[in-house]
Amino acid sequence: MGEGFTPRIVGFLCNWCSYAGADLAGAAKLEIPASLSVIRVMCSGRVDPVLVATALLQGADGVLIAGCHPGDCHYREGNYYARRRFALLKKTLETLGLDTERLMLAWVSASEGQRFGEVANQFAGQIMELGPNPMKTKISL
Amino acid sequence: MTDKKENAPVLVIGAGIAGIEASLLLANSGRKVYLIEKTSYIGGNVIKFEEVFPNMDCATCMIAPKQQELLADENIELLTLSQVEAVSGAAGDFSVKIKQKAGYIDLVNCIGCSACFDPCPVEVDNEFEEGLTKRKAVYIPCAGALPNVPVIDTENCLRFKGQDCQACQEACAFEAIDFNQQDKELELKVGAIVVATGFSMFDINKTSQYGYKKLGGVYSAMEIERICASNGPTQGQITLQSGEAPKSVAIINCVGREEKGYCSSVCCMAALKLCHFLKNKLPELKITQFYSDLCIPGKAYQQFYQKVKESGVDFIRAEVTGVSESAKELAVKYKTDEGKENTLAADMVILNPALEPGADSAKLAGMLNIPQSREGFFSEKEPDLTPVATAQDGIFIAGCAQGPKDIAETIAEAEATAGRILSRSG
Amino acid sequence: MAKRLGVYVCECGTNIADKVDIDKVLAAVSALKDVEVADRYKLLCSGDGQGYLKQSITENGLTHLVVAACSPKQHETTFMKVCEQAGLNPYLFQLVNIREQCAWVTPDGEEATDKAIRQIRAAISRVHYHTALEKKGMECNPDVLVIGGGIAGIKASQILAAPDRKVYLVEKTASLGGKTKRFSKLFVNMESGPGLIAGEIERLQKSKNIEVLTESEAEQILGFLGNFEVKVVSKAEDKEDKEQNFNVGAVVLATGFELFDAKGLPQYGYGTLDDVYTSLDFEEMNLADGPTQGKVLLKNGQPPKSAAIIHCVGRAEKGYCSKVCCLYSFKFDRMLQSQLPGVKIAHFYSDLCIPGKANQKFYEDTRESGVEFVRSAVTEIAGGDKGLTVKYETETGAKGDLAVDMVILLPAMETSSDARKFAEMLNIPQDDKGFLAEEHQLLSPVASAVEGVFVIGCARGPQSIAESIVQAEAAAGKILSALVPGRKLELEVKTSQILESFCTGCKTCIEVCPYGAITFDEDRRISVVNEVLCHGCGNCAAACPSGAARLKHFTFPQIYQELKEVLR
Amino acid sequence: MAKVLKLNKGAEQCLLELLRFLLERGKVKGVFTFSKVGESGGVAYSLITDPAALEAALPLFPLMPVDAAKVLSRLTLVEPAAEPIAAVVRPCELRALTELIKRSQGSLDNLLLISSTCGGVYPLETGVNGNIGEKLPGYWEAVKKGEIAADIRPACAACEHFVPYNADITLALIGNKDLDKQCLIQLNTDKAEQFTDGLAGELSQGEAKSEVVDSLRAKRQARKQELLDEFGVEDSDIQKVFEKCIVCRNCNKVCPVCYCKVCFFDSGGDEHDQRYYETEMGKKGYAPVLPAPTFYQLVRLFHVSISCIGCGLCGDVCPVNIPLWAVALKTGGAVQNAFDYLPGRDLDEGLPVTTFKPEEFAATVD
Amino acid sequence: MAPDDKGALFPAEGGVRERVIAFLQKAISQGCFDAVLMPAKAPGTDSFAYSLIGDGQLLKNAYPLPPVMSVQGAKAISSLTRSGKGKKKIAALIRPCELRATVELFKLGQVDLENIWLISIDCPGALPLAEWAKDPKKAEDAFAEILKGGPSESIRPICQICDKFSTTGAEDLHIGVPGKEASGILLIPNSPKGEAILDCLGIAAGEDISGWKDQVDKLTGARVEKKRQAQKELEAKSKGLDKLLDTFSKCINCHNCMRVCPICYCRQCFFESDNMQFSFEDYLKRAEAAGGLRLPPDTLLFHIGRMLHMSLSCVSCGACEDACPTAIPVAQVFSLVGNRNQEAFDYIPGRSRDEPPPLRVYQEEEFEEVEQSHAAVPAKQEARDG
Repeated sequence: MGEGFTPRIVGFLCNWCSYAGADLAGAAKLEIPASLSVIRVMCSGRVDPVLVATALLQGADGVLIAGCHPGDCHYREGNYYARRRFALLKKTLETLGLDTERLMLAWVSASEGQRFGEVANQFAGQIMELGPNPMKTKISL
Repeated sequence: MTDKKENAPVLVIGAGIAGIEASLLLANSGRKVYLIEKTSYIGGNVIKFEEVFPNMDCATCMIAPKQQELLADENIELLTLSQVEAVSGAAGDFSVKIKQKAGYIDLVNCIGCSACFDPCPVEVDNEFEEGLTKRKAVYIPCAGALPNVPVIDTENCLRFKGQDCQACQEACAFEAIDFNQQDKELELKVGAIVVATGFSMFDINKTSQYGYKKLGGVYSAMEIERICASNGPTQGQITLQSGEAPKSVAIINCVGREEKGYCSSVCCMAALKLCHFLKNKLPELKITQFYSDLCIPGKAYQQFYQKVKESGVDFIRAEVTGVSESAKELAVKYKTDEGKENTLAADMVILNPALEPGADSAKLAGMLNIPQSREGFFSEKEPDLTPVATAQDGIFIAGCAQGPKDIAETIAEAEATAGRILSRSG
Repeated sequence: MAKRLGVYVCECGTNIADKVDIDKVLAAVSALKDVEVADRYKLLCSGDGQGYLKQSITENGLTHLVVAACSPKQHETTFMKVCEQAGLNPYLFQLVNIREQCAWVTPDGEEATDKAIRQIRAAISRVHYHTALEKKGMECNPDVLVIGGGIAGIKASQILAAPDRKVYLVEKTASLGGKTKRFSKLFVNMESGPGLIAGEIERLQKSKNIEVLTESEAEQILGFLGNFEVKVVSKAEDKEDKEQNFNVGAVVLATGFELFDAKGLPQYGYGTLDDVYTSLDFEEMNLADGPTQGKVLLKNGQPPKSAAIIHCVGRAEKGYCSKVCCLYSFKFDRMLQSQLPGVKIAHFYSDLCIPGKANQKFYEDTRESGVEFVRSAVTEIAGGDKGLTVKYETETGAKGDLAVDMVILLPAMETSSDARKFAEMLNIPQDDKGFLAEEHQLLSPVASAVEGVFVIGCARGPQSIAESIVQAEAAAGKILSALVPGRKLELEVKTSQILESFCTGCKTCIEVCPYGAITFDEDRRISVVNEVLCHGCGNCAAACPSGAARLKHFTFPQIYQELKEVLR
Repeated sequence: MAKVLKLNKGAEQCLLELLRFLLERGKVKGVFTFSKVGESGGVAYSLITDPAALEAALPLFPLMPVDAAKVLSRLTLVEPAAEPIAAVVRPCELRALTELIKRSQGSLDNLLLISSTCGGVYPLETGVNGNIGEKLPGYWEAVKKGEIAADIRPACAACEHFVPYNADITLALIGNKDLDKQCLIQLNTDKAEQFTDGLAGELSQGEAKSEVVDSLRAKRQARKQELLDEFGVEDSDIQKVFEKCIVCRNCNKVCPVCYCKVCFFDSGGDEHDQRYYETEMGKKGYAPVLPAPTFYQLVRLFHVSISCIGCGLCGDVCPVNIPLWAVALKTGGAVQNAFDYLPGRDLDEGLPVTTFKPEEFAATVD
Repeated sequence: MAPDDKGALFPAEGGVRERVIAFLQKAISQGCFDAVLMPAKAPGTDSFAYSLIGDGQLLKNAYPLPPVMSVQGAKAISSLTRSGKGKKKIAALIRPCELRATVELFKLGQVDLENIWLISIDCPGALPLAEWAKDPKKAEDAFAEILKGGPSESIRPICQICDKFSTTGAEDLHIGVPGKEASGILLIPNSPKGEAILDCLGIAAGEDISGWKDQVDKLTGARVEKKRQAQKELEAKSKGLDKLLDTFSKCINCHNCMRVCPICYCRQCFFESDNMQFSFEDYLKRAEAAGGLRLPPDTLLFHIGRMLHMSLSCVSCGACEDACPTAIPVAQVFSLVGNRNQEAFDYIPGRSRDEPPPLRVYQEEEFEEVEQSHAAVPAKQEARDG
């Protein structure tokens, strides 16, 4: 682990697929980075970009949004809207020159415990490489 | 009808999707439901699939909320490891004897933490995984199986073979392992019975020409379903025994159709689904399908077929006469309608077998006193007019117990049995 | 009133306790704001554990509860029940998953402990912002409107009708029976279609609880599950229009099918050549009350000596297999053979689709009776002095001709023209083929996207009679299960709400709601959530820029409270 | 009788020392003060918790981009401060805060209020253009002498309440000739004494009084009249004054005593349908369409003038440079005189609009 | 996008203002519409306010192109129609950016266009509000020169890079201002409503307008290039966290940019709602995390949040920048973000009344580049216990 950096990553997981997938990763005793804290929402479509922007500006080193695969949304189409909103957020931050690598949108189904582990580890690895979110220490935010 | 009869409990046999759906509807209306299942888990065959046609829905995601709803429903009493022993009485007043095998796990104490698996010294083939992985003698069939309760397999458990092993018991922090449990006999009074015992796969071992279980690289469709499954033996990685990904696959349809004498309705679509899935995972994979007639009824199915075809899958209308090993690959010999013979090389062969009635169908039919069709499925009272009723008043059938069918039809039949049972119009 | 929080950490035997230093957790959280009790227990989900929790809630006068244990998928409902028993609103409770998503996935004990502390702190912060939510029930009407008096509609009505449940069966034409009554024989068992229908209509008429409205159409249906307002207008030819208004709890659409118009494919000569018939024409011909009194005759009055049956007419145009044509074509073979011994029949087909356990035998028997099956595409039906010529081309490109007296086309089945009307009236999506779409193609095949509206039979795709009946019974099953007379409909608790004073009426929430659960109040110019239809996904809450749309139990402040703590 | 603590340091240094003392000794958890933010010369109020961050603090910087009362209200609206905080605010901000507290828009619990006699601030525009630095020497000279510094905002030049009410600690700046070398910290409350206990300095009884303060007050009163005349608020047509108003309502947004959750003008209260406008048009041949500036401004004055403390922010942010501060000053003065009410003077002084006397204002009724 | 290359020449004399007023007067006198909604000077003042004018004579006080955009016209149309439509036929004469904002508000249910005829006009830009506020007379004179084709450096920076200053395609009628030599204005209909005006005036849209169009296209091209340049410079100045904070460092959180924004239609801004009301403890903890916390906090969150809410509909009208008391180039930054976001969603705000706002719809296959696909995940991790 690099220079004592303990990232703070927040994962918004949809109740039906990704949260179940994360539980399954638990049941399989996979290793998930402790830096990832999960916030359960009913649908990835509930995660509005302002919420994600708030997380980032308040110093989250990474924000993961995970939901059902397209077509599998428990609420029919919430994940499609989630993706649109995520695209908007990403483009906005990119245009402003802010880190978009700190954001990830992934589809993880209820049976993909393994995949959840992979996504979580990959993302945490990515964040370790990026280092701390500079917004953490900005008084002027 | 008496009020008592109208509100009598219902017995549902089989906790696949048909049994689950029927139970949920009946319970929601206020009926008490006994749902009996011979295995230790619910979800039947569907939970073995990674994705289902035609929308490639994730099967677990689809079923899990229903499973959870079922387990939480206070009107439903789930009896796993249970089978019907005897039935007497008539509609509105059946008396059913159930035998519930001991699982040797105290359901109140067990929290499903799986700490008992590791210490178990026994390793046997995992049937749920089509024998592609091993399991212990105390086990759950796969991660995420519901209810999340292990079971001890007395056939393989050392203790039940007379040895003094209590490794699992020692590992359990909750005193949940109870070797003294006994099989139980229950007598249920019910007003109606739903038979939802599902299907089995035609035993490919009955054929010899395809080299099944003899040649590496020859798989049954169900084995491939598990290999595709993200919670399966390879976590969804498509590999040959060598550990490498296949480069070419031949799918052989209608295996056992001639022997069984009927079209199993769903296999063409299931094969197309596998093509879709494999192409997604391995875009370079060369896939060839051998078929005689494409049976893709349903408004959305042809479109699916076209999409698969456009993704680069070859379709050859021919009879496969044999599969043999040549050099590093497999050779699929086939004969077209016109009688031309040819050979195709592939490093993986998938056999897509017919669906047949569950193994215990005859026994159950006898106990319930309902006729079976000549193919061994349970018979409807009048095939046109009462498709989910049987010759026995008060006994209904749903899903593949009646004949091969897809998930939508199965669910519709399950709902129809609920409709018939809840109807007060007689 | 001051808040009094209880925080309980479950050891889960060794599952949590082995990894997470629970004492350290308790020390870290017990001094947090309003925390009255912080304690550990061996196994909270056990009977003893639940009893302990209940007692602790009461004794400490707790106003909010946080339990750190396993996944909410495992025991959220368990602990919510404990809350209820202890007189605490179950929504003033938060479960923290420190087993599946902490103890089990974090190898390092210290890290696991820190993570647990963070997550529990987050829950404590969040629970401060919880509000008590109450379960609501809604009175509902158990009556049902069935549209379409074909076999599906008839069966649905029969099974639904009961002394405490009235069924309105609305049929556009003057008589019940739909297409089935025009089929002289039905596959596989060759029973009589009119006979079957007559029996069913008789049963129907015996029921005092079914009101049959023929020559009638539903002009307006407004509402939602448990409460639809229906306007039906009866337009009998010799009578004045009669309008009827009533309420029902559910609607069943059984609007049936029509055939693909074979005139659209001139190469088959339908409408231009004599003795080219569609399957429905042929059915008519076989009816005792049909144009030829049930005799199969050519235009010239002679019986045909040979016939060609052309499969899949319009299949390519429609883009789907109509499922039943192969099977009823074998029925046609028998109908021809029984009237015209020695008649030569040839089928032109590409793939035989004969799913189902009994159907292959039906086919094999046909084949054994001498009927010829030619796997090829028909390129043209040509007319001539001596009859018709079927020109065809096989899959390998070989071409051939066959002279026949009669040609029967098997056109694809389409949804009836009424489907669109009702799709629009009820806001039900249609698929690209025009069929009414299911709520979920596999899991919910007879429900539509609009709760309380069901689609059965050929309105949702080509079906056999048996399948149509299954679906009729299935819709009945869903309705009987959901709408029990005298019982209130239980509503989702965690629904969205629109804060009236903040809503500017931009309708964004309405557009993104997958359930049509939000409507617009034109007078107040604001959106309104229908709690019967809301499933609580929160899509509207994420889409509303001003925060007027809020999802109960997942509000911005609630999620924010969790967020800021896990980031700390 | 108050106590005075004398430190032999420049005023700003002295104040910083006090703040550092409070933070480092753990007497307060945070310090609310004006500060540099970021690396690029931005200035704003900050809540500083790390003594090291005090390096950037500019507690006496003569600029007021927002009213501290509004910020302190926001900080303590949901719940009072749970930990002690020292807040350095200007006299007018303190008055505004008092008005807000009277309306339950925050809490003074755990706040240690530090203020000073105030020389005024520069216009926001000056701050934005960044040339305040050049003006500072002149500013402090004026403070020492008790004069009105050149170029400060007219609202400040006209302000006569530059000695804080209700501060726990008051820095005596006006008239302190040795401002660069020594500073007098007047401890007005027991709380102030407790918090400063242990701070090295020369303690004496009494008040840091100066005749210069009174003379400055007189100068400002005179200037006020001049300015009101100059900006033409005194006699001119009110419609003319508000003529350019674009009803952006930024004056209400920045106003420290505008505290409504949803402003009347956001609630739809002033909305009309098209027919209304059509009728209006019918009368004169034309009808302005947006809320009429005069209506808006009058409603605003009606709502706030009783509590207007003349901070002048409204004029500072007006995108069309309407001298709103002058209007507010005049109207506020008149209304407050009529009720004999001085906003922000005393927390216990009840709001005139929530009380009445049966016999008053008889003359206003025909 | 542009209407057919045909328009009608409405013959009139004088400056642009006089010609347009002549057209409006004639249209009113012939009953083509009952009233006009447009900026006008209230009698005896120097200020421009959107007014509903039904008396043709009073149109002499009207300014189709006032020197400043003191109120965004979309807001005026919204004020007029939002609470309920009237009976009269009203022509709203507004600048193209105001028109585009109107179309966006229409989609958001904030205007009712049933009885409104939208008329846009070739726009030379507007002067900064602050310049005008300092000396209205001087500004008016300067702008008069610009209208005559004089040097335009004094128009607002955002107007200088505006490439949508002419017809947008969503108006009923566009007024083209042809070259100096022409003796009138071009009336270019773009809807049946627009055509009805020409019919009513008894003139046919037979004029070849290619000359005017070339002139528009040429300027558009130049503006596109200028915008590209300007945005590049802006990006160099404000991209990245530190520069961004720098750009917004003077923000006093007054939210005036939001107040004047025509697209910000919420009754209560999310960022002023109780959703953004945090506890003292929360603020203190945040301060402790960084050593300090700027107050009022969340200024950048406000701006980014606002971009997330309105940038897809941002028409770069510049009202925000005009209203900013601390001279932050907020319109330029928002316009940049708006442009990029709009490109990503293939959406041009105000281009069409039928195009749904991007966040209300979706396609099943799109934006797959933003999601973590199966393929992108590297080799699987071994289960720890075996």
